[in-house]
Amino acid sequence: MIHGIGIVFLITSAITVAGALAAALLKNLIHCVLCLSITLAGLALLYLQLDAQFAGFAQILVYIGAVAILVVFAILLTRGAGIPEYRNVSSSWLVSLVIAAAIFALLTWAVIRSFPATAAGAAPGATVQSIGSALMSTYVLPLEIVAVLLTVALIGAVIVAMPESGAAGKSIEKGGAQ
Amino acid sequence: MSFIQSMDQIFITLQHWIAGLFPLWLQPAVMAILAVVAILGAFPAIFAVTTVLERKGLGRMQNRLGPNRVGPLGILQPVADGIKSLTKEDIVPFTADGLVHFLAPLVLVTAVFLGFAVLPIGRNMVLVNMDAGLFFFFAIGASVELSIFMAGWSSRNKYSLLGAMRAIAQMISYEVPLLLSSVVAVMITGSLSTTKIVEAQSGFTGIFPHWYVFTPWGFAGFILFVIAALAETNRSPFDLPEGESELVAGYFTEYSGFKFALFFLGEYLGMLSIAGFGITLFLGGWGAPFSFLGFIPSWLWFFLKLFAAISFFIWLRGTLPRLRQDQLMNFAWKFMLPMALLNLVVAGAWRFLGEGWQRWIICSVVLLAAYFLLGRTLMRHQKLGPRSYRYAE
Amino acid sequence: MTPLAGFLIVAALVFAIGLAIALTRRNAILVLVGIELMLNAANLNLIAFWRFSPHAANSLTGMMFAIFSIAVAAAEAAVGLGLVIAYHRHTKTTDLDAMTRMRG
Amino acid sequence: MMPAPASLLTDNTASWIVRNLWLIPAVPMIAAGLIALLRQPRRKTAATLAIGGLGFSLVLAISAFAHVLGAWHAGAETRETISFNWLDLGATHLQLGWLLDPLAAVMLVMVTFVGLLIFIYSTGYMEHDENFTRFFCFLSLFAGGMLGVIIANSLLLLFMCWEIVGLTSYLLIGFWYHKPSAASAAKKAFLTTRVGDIFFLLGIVWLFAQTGTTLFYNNGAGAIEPAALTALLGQPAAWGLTAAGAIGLLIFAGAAGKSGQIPLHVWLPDAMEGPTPVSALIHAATMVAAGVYLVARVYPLMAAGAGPGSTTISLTVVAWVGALTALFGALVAVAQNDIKRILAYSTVSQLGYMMVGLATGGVAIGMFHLITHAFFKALLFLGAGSVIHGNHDEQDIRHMGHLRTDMPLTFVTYSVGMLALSGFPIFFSGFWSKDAIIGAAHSWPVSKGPFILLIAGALLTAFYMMRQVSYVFLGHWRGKGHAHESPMVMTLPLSLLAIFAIGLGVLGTPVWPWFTSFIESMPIAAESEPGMIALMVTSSLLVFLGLGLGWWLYARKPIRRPALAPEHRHTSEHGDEESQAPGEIVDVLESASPVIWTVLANRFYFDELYELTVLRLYAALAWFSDWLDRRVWGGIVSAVTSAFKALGWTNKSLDSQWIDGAFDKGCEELVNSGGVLAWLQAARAPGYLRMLAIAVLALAAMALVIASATGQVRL
Repeated sequence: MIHGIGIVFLITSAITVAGALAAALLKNLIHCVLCLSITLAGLALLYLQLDAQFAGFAQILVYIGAVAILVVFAILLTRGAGIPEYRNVSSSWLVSLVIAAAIFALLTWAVIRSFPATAAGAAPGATVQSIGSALMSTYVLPLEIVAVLLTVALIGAVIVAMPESGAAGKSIEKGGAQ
Repeated sequence: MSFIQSMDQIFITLQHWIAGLFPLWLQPAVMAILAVVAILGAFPAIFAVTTVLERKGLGRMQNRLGPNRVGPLGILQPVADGIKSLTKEDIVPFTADGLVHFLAPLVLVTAVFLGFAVLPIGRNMVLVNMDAGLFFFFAIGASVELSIFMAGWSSRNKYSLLGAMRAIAQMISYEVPLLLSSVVAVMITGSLSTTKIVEAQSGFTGIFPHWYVFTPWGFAGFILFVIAALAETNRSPFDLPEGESELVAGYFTEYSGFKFALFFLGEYLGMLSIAGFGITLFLGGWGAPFSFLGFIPSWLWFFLKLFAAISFFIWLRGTLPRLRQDQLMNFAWKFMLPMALLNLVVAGAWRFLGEGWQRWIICSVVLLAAYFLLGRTLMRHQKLGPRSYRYAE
Repeated sequence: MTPLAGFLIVAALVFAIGLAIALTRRNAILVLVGIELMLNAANLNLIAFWRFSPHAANSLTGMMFAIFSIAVAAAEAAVGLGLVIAYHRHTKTTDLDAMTRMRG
Repeated sequence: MMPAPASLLTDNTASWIVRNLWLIPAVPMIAAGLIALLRQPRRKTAATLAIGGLGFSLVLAISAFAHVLGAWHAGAETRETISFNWLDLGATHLQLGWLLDPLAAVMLVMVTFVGLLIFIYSTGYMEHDENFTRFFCFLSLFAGGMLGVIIANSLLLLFMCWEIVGLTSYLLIGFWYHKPSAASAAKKAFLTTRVGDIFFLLGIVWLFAQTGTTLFYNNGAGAIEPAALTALLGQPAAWGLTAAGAIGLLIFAGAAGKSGQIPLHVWLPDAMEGPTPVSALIHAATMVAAGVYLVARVYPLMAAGAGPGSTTISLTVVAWVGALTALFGALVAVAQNDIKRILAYSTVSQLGYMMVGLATGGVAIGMFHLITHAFFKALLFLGAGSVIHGNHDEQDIRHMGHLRTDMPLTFVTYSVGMLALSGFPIFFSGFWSKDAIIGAAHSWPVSKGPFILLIAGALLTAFYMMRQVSYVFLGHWRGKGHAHESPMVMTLPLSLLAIFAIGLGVLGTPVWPWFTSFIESMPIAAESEPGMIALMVTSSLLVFLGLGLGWWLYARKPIRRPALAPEHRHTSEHGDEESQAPGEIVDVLESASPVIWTVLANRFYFDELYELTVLRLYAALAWFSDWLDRRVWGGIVSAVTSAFKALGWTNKSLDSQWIDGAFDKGCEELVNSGGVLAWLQAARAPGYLRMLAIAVLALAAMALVIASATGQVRL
């Protein structure tokens, strides 16, 4: 299905990048996260264009359904919603920007340089069935490990975020106001 | 082609006929558009019918006539409502975050409509016969939460925000049992495609169909699915997010006019789609309940079942009191989740115990035992005394 | 420019933006968001390579890689946000420039 | 107790009972461990655990007994052993193991059975004690240790269990440690037995040095099997003793310590401070018997080189010590007023009898008396316990009397025990066993001394038992309040024991000497020595004489309470100390000849003797070493320290002047340079991220450059 750069691809990638840029530039954290979710949706669409249905849906389910919500909750819990009272970009942001740009340049340059024109082969038969059998046969060990990892992460996150009994933390230095 | 089959496939033939009027290169697009339009038309209509059904049904349950002014027996009530909500002024709070406030209902409705794309309404009647259809549905359903959050947060109102938070917490908690309980059907069918799942249930022994609900794991899964679905769609007894007594109307308190209507639509469509999937997964989709009733068109069966499910929901709403937040969460994590997980295991056992009556005994016994034990442990810490009316008399 | 290159460049862009977010923004949560973006860019790369690899038809490696990394990213997000919340409970801030308790 | 190695359990040559013999001691020990974990108020559980454990051991013991019995009837080898390496000391190994032979089997059954009865009894006796669980923990630990001693096939293992037994007896005697008398008694018992154990250990080491093994029987290679014995007989030790004899004597010292032979008997009477069941279990039935059993176990070692007409020096020593102990105990017992002390001293004397029996008549005769004595002495002690229990913890016999009506069952059983102990003819087991010993002593080739002593002892035994009984059960009631019969759980064991005290006799009659032949695992043959009948007649005459004398002196006119003010009526653990207290009953013999009486009542001043000699010596030594420590060593140490102080001071001054200065300079430089680097580590996470990014950038660039250099990428 993919020969040349399709119009659909251009639109989706534009949406994706735009969302990412917005997430980078907006002041309001919640807006940032919403834009981020736009980006994530765009990425999911890109996956679909790459015939990776399962990955795409997984992307939507995990990122938009869970991670975005999680981030939003975190923002609300840390009272980060609304315009922050302090400058929202760190000092010496210029340097960072330069670094990011440099890395982008490097990558693009490498990409453009290193690929001879290759058209895509036939759409790979990535049916859910094949993925499932692969998960259960070839990738069973990684699967188990990921399962354990997720469990541990879940418990760990709960324990970390659990308010420790008694003194609810000494407030050291108030955020920002320096 | 016999009359029965033609009746069964009437919409398909219609679609093909209309598409035939167009030039060849347009036909795929036209067919898709037709299907979409059909869905966009059919389900809102059902939504309208549902509203009036619900209001009248609830009225009857509460010893009052429901709406009975507009049209004969108030049949035209939804039309009136629609006109009213369209003509009302659209109020946006001053401090509200305008863009998000505007986008929220759209996102909701879009997401919900997307859900119907993989719902098999009848034989060969599914918009996209996707290989990972069920997965798609759940992914879309997950993104509904984001829209709810947008609605609650953007309207700068503590009731809205609280409602949104409650709704999201509840939906996330119940998404897990919902998924797990539907996975059993997938396990047994061996496919995530909704059409395949329905076809797997289309057989008959004697006059009785091979619906999954008629197996131990299927029954347990169905019950869990129904409960989780109630919670997912914020229907009572899980309608805390819009508990009128506590938070005015939950996350769409600050919505009015057409946006409010959209939310309303979204909610009911969500209910319809999830009910449809419940039917697809456990009640044999568009299959006939008895072999000798096969002459009735499949789509008709589907919609009959859908209405039955809806009336069940309405009945529950008229019957059950609202839960408390902690009860809700406890129930989700301490009962639903373990039961669903156990149900997975049981389904696997069913698959590997082979044919024969033993597997019926074993699976049922295991599930019943788990049900009783879990119920015991869950109920132990709640002192359920006789209800006390402190301010009565 | 080949389709693959296109996907890769989009990925590179997303990655760069994620990096920029992680480097410039002061809010810890946003930094996490940036990291998520970078992970997603990597996933896009993986899937693109998988799709365009000559023997994509019979091997699923790239996509599997992506799926696993999605799962891991979810865990990472959970833990990271938990940490941020815990930190916020102690010192009422999520400002990275203010997180200097470990300074010598 | 011992971790049975897998090699053992898979060894199929031995029968299962032998392979699992280790369970017999292990189970009570495990029970003890479990009880130790229990909380204070879990009395029922504790008792159930202990009794259950010992009951299990009893079942096993009985099956073992049956096994040996079967082997004996089949005429097969009745001794089976199992041994395994415990420690590998280079070339040589320390081996542990257990054995099952008639001796062990009989002892096992006796100990488990009597022990079980006593356990049951104690549930009633200790009912009101708040340390119930602790008590049962100790009891079953003790039982485990004792059983271990019995089945041990290796001196080493035997010694371990021996020490466990010693420890538990210490714990149990001092069970009521809040009573200073009990505490000191416990210490006394522990130390006194230690004295013996030192010799015992020396003996073991010597034996190991000589024979290279501590196993008794190891099919031919054991330490007390002919091969080793001949080797041991080869080496002469001091005073014409062979190595065998010397080792035997050393071990006998240990045995004497445990089973209270002169001069190590002093702890035994004081041990009566412990709860009565303990006295019954430890100081009547089992532990004191352990010494005798030990001697019986190493008998070949002592008897090595003894011909038919002759004997060895060690055996002679044993015989004389035993005989002296027997008479001594009997004499002292006459003049005691504490019911339990009387029994204690009679135990001492009976142990003496056993020793004599072993020395003169061989293993079987001594063991027979051991068994019978275990039963009737346990019976007596439990009876005494029941009396004490029923008399509100009154132990002074002068404050009892006329209990025959108040506690009929106790009275009957007690008098059965009494008759058995004093060897009433024909019907009672004591008669047969004791008579066998007397007969053996009579036909002892070396000298008639022990015989005379034993005869006198027998007379006295009958006398003091009669005295005690008439004090306690006859005469008029002289105590306070009102006595009551003990509960069922206490009287049931009494009656059971009474039955055995009567019935056991039939096993050892000369007409059908089942026991003897079983122990020596030979076919039963009625033995008939010349003059045996005459001997029996004389001894029974003596018994009658003793009983009659006792009755004449104490029971003919019932003892009544002397008229006196009630405030003088104070109970006492040590009746003898207050025997001269005003208003007490004055014993008939005392009025007859006060001097002898006082000597007897004060137990020949043994304790005082030890006070004067041993303790003084120790005190002096302690004082001296203390002085040495303070003055001499202390002086040296303080001198050294002061010297080092001076040295240190000079060092310090040097340090602070020179080295510190240099060091500080260096540090300042370091600090400055560190400050230069510190901004990198300014604890700003974005900073770190940036560093990371830069590094990645650099690496990627480098990779690209290299790749282009190698022509993989067209630049």
